[in-house]
Amino acid sequence: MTAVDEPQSYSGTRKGEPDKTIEEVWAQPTGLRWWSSVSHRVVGKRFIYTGFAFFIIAGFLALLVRTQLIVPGNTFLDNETYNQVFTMHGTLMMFLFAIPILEGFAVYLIPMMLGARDLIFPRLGQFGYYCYLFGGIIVLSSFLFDAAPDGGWFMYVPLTTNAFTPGVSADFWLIGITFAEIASVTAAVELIVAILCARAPGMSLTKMPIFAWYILITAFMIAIGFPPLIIGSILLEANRLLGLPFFDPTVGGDPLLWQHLFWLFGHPEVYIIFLPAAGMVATILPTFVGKPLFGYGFVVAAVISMGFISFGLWAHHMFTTGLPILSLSLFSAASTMVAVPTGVQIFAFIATLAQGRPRMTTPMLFVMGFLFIFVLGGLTGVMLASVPFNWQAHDSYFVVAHLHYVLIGGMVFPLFAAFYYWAPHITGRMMSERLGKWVFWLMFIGFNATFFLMHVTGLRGMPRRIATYPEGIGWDRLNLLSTLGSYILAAGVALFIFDFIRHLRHGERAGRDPWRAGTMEWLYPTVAIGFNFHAIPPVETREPLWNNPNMLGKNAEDVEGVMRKMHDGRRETIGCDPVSGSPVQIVRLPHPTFTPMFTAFALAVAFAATIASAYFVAIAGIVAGLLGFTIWAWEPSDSGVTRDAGMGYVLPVNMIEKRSHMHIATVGTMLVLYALLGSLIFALLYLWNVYPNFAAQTAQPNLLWTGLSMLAGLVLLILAMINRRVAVADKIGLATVMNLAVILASIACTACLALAIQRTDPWGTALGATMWATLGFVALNLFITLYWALFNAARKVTGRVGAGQSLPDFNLATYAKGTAVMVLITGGLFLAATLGGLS
Amino acid sequence: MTALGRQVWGLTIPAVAWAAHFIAIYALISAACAPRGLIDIPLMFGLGIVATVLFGIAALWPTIRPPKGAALTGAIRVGGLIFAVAILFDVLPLIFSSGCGG
Amino acid sequence: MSDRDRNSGLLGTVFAILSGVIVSLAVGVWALGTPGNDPVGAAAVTAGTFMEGKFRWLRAEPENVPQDWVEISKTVRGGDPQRGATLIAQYGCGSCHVVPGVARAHGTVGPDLSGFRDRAYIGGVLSNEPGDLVDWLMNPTTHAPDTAMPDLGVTETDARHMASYLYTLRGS
Amino acid sequence: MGSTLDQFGSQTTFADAGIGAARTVWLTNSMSIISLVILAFVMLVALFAWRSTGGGRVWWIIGGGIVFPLITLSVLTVASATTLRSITGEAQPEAPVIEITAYQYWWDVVHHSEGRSLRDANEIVLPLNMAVTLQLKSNDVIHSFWVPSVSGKMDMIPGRINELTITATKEGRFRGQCAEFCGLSHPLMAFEVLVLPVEEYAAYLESLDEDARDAVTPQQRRGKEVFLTSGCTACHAVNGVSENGRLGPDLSRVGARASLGAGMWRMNRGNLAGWIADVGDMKPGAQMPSYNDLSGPDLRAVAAWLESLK
Repeated sequence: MTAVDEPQSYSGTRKGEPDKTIEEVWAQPTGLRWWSSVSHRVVGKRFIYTGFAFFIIAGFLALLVRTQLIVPGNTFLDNETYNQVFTMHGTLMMFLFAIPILEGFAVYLIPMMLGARDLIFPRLGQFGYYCYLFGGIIVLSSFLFDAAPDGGWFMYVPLTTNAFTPGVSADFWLIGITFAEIASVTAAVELIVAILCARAPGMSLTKMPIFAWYILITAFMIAIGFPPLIIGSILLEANRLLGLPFFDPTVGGDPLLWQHLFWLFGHPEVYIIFLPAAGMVATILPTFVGKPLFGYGFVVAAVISMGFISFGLWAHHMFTTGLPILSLSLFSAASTMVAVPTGVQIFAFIATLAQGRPRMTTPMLFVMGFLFIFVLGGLTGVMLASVPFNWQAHDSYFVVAHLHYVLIGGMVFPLFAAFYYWAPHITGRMMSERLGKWVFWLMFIGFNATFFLMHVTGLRGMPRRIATYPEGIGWDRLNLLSTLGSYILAAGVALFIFDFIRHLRHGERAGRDPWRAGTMEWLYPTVAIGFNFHAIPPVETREPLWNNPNMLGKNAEDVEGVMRKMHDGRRETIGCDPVSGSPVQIVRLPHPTFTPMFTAFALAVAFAATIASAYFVAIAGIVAGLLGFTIWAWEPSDSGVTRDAGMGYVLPVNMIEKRSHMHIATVGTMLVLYALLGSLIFALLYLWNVYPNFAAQTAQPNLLWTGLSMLAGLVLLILAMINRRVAVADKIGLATVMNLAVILASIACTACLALAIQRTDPWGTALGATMWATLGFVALNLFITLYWALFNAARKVTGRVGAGQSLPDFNLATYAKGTAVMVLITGGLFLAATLGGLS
Repeated sequence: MTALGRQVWGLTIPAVAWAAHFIAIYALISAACAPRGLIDIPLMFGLGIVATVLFGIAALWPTIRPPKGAALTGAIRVGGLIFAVAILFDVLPLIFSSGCGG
Repeated sequence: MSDRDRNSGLLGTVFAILSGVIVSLAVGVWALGTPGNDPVGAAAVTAGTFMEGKFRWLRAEPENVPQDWVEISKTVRGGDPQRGATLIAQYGCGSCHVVPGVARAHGTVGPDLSGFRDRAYIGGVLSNEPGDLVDWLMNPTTHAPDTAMPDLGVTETDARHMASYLYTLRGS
Repeated sequence: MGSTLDQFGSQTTFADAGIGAARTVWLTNSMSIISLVILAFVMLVALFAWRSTGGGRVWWIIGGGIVFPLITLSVLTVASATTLRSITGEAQPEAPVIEITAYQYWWDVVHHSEGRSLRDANEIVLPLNMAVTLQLKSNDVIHSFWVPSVSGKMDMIPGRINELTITATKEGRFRGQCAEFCGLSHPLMAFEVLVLPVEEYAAYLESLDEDARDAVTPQQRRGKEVFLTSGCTACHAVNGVSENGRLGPDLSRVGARASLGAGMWRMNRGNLAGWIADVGDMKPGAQMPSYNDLSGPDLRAVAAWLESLK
């Protein structure tokens, strides 16, 4: 192999088309094929627009809620409709608006800010979007079947079990939301890898725009925070479909287990929503001050500590459930601590203001609105961390006020700032400053009128989630004013929509870098080319547009950088070292395809069919989905060649080593899977700890089979290690044999684990059911290992993989190792149960 | 490992120390105060203090001796401090209460 | 920007802030007051009465309006509609009847009392006249022994107030 | 204009009718004021920063973001821990026990006194200035017990018994409400708390132990007969008349309560009749069927008899 191969000499489904220009290679598909686009710009915009549509729907539901509460004893909505409306309001806002729209902004902005031509897994982006869209449609469609979920967005058991919510309304929620969450988790993994592995040459972690740090931490939080809810939802759905008694106290289940799992997700969720929005603020603020963010390092430290500490306060949503006072004090103390990193960020923003003469633009107005509202929301949050106060305020309108201050102040106001700030980037035209100021003041006044009074309403004893209230106990006028305020807020949003539609045709055309920002997404004239960079410029500072006179001094396409001279006729971008940002590889990116869309659709059919109890259709959907994934991954590898990227960088394509983007993605996926396993283990230990007498009734695992399963796990681990060495050594035949050995070991692991707990009755006790659930999860991973090994073997046997292309085996080895450790952990737990006894 | 890599670790170690400490304290309280009553109060107290000292030092270590390199030293100091204080706060309830209470 | 523009801009800002503060204070005081305690409303009424006195000349006096005999025939002597609404709520009429304007009065046991003024009969047995209505409210069972409507022990004064409220309910 | 529920008083937390509420009020007030002061301070700093071009200072971040919060939070933690201890410290092992079980959507109340279990429903009578242990349970879904004027809330969770010690320090009636979303009629699940001096409380307990008041008038006797023959006894108990119904609230002294339908309507004959004839309208999702097959006079008779049970 020569150092620099000829373009034609690599294999791949898509032979390079070197005769095409870079514009032609990156051309967006048109017509019906538009739907097959995988570009981060298209997918990001779709996330943003779809998220905004859900915002409008959920906002409309909020207006229904406020209208119902305008007077005591109102009959505008009956109780059932009201319950559906407030449930869907919360659900849509939290799951289908806040997180997806922020991820949309991240998907749209991150590659451009970091100097990549596209997001690192474009097809995964498309898959995530369609999962989100179909999941959202499933949830919304419940209105058509008159089966909208009505158990609250928190879905507390036992209210949402079959006994108290017969029918399919809860299934719509559980299945639709779980499906939409897949989108969030895939986007999270993709963003982690995109930020770590695809940055401009020289952009070390400390040179990244602060937005990328915020998104990086958020993505990690999603990867760890969503799994508890996914597990919770699956357990509850298994309870509803199969009658497994995870939450039934009569057989050792516990309704509080659901609350723990839900809030283990639900509390970090708030910060998952807040952090990207704060990242937007930290991006917008320096632009209008004209100086870099003050205290970059402090903010990074604060974001990291926020990301961690926010996982330690889930139980402050459970202060009234009768937990031991000692637990309450722990969570109370942990809750107050989150004020510190928040304070650091707020004061870093304020210190940035002091650096220069801020320009008062519409985005700045929204940023200032954020500062006011969010600080107050944070302060009431600290109040709620006080246990005795919480006992009074919990589940009252005080909490409603608090959470809207935090979420609308901490997320919606920055989001509107972001709309005004990045609108020229997306549409090429400026939104109206004049209307924008009206939008701001309407929203600001309307918001405070609506929610400030709710603090008082709550402390006057009005509980949340009540469809009606009696007259004359001090809530009438407060509610009336809150409702009027909500109409003003809605008017502001309506005016924004008008402005947005107006500006598409009549807005002033935006010039290049219209706000005089310093980050790289503004390098090209607005509505830039689809591949972001003709050449990826080396980056020395955090605000390259301010500090590098080359950038705005030249035409954007003439800015010097790597990859200018590469004309392989493939979509490709530069891959970097995660820490230092120095280029280490060239990443070949896929072209437009319908496969991810088809896969998402097949899974959507499977999920929807499960709601409709059409299980054969569901199985067909799952099989089709698996087929989709297989086709998706079937194309030959691009590894094994080396190319000259210019500027002295001669780099391998899709390199095979630990820093490969594929490998980091595999590790990221393992992180998600371990969070899922961790949630199940939490459930096991929790039930065992809380109901000793029911634990004693659960049959102990069989010692022999448990031992054998651990042995099989160990074998799998060793085989995986060998498989990696063989892959690195590039021995194709031996690797095929190792694949088959991994398959056998996976089967052995599954069988031994199942035989170990064969006497445990999943319907007998909740602990038994959870043991089977854990087994099911590990078995699923073993099945994926098996399928992947089979897939790799098949590709090698059919000659799709050539020399130097063992990346799939390299990654499989990592996955198999992770699975083997899962088997060892599970086996260890079973062993402990056998030896120590469950009693 | 590069200097910058070590600095990134310097940011992460206190965070992980805090997480381990939090899980330890939560597990100890759960073990002592749940119906099973796996351990008694004095043992919970003792183990809690041990964990605090251990993880507290781990969290403060990068603050006291930041890894070489200038890029993130300030952030490492602040981060370590925040997490050390958070560890202290998390153990306060253990110190100031006589039992599980309520 | 000229000095003059700047001055008017400053004035505008000060005015906006001042009026914002005043409006918020007034609204806040009103919102926090209990139903019986309404200093802002009282102040508004006082101010309104005062202004009305000053600007009475603006209102043209009606001339030679013909007597509305229906109006007079549906007037209950000594009845205060507002007091009546409260009493209707207190006696629990709303658990059986829809009574517009009374909170939580949406019962479906008895007839809907919307547009009561235009009804011809009461309980299907008495004609809809003030005297009969007051009597019916006090003793429905004397007039219709098989009715499901209980004698609620309504006093005559209370019945007059309630009747006068019911006659404010006009058909659409 | 008076209100139909003003006799219960409002259900505000700004009250001193119980130790839990009274000791939290100062915390509420001081934390609210401090919050607003901090907000104003931060805004002023921001305004100052906006107008200055001197550049940020690291000590702003250290001072405003770390030192100041730490001081405030330490004070808050101490204040709230002290308050918490002073509230939970009221618990006494020998305090009278009241067992409250939540159903969708009403409350079953059992007073444990001198070995007797005395049942009532939807109205909780408490002795003045005496610590009482409430044992909170649930029969179906999660509910939450909350009397804002007396004490903070505590959830009622199936499979668990949560204990809440409360001490009422003011005579009178207070309104409480279910604070955890529990289904269709969650907004209609309230109750009353009646605080009586200790002697009157003892008398109240005795009255729970006695048979219900006898039917006197012909209409009341007719009502009792209809009650016994229409299937009401399958769910409702009335001391000395029929004591096996346990699915619905105990009605032995229903007429003595100030409210009907778990704290939602004034107790009178009109509301009783409306309730019996059409429960589904007054409380959607309630287990009780609507008795609209009773003749008019029978309906009136049952209502009259129930109203007389005091």
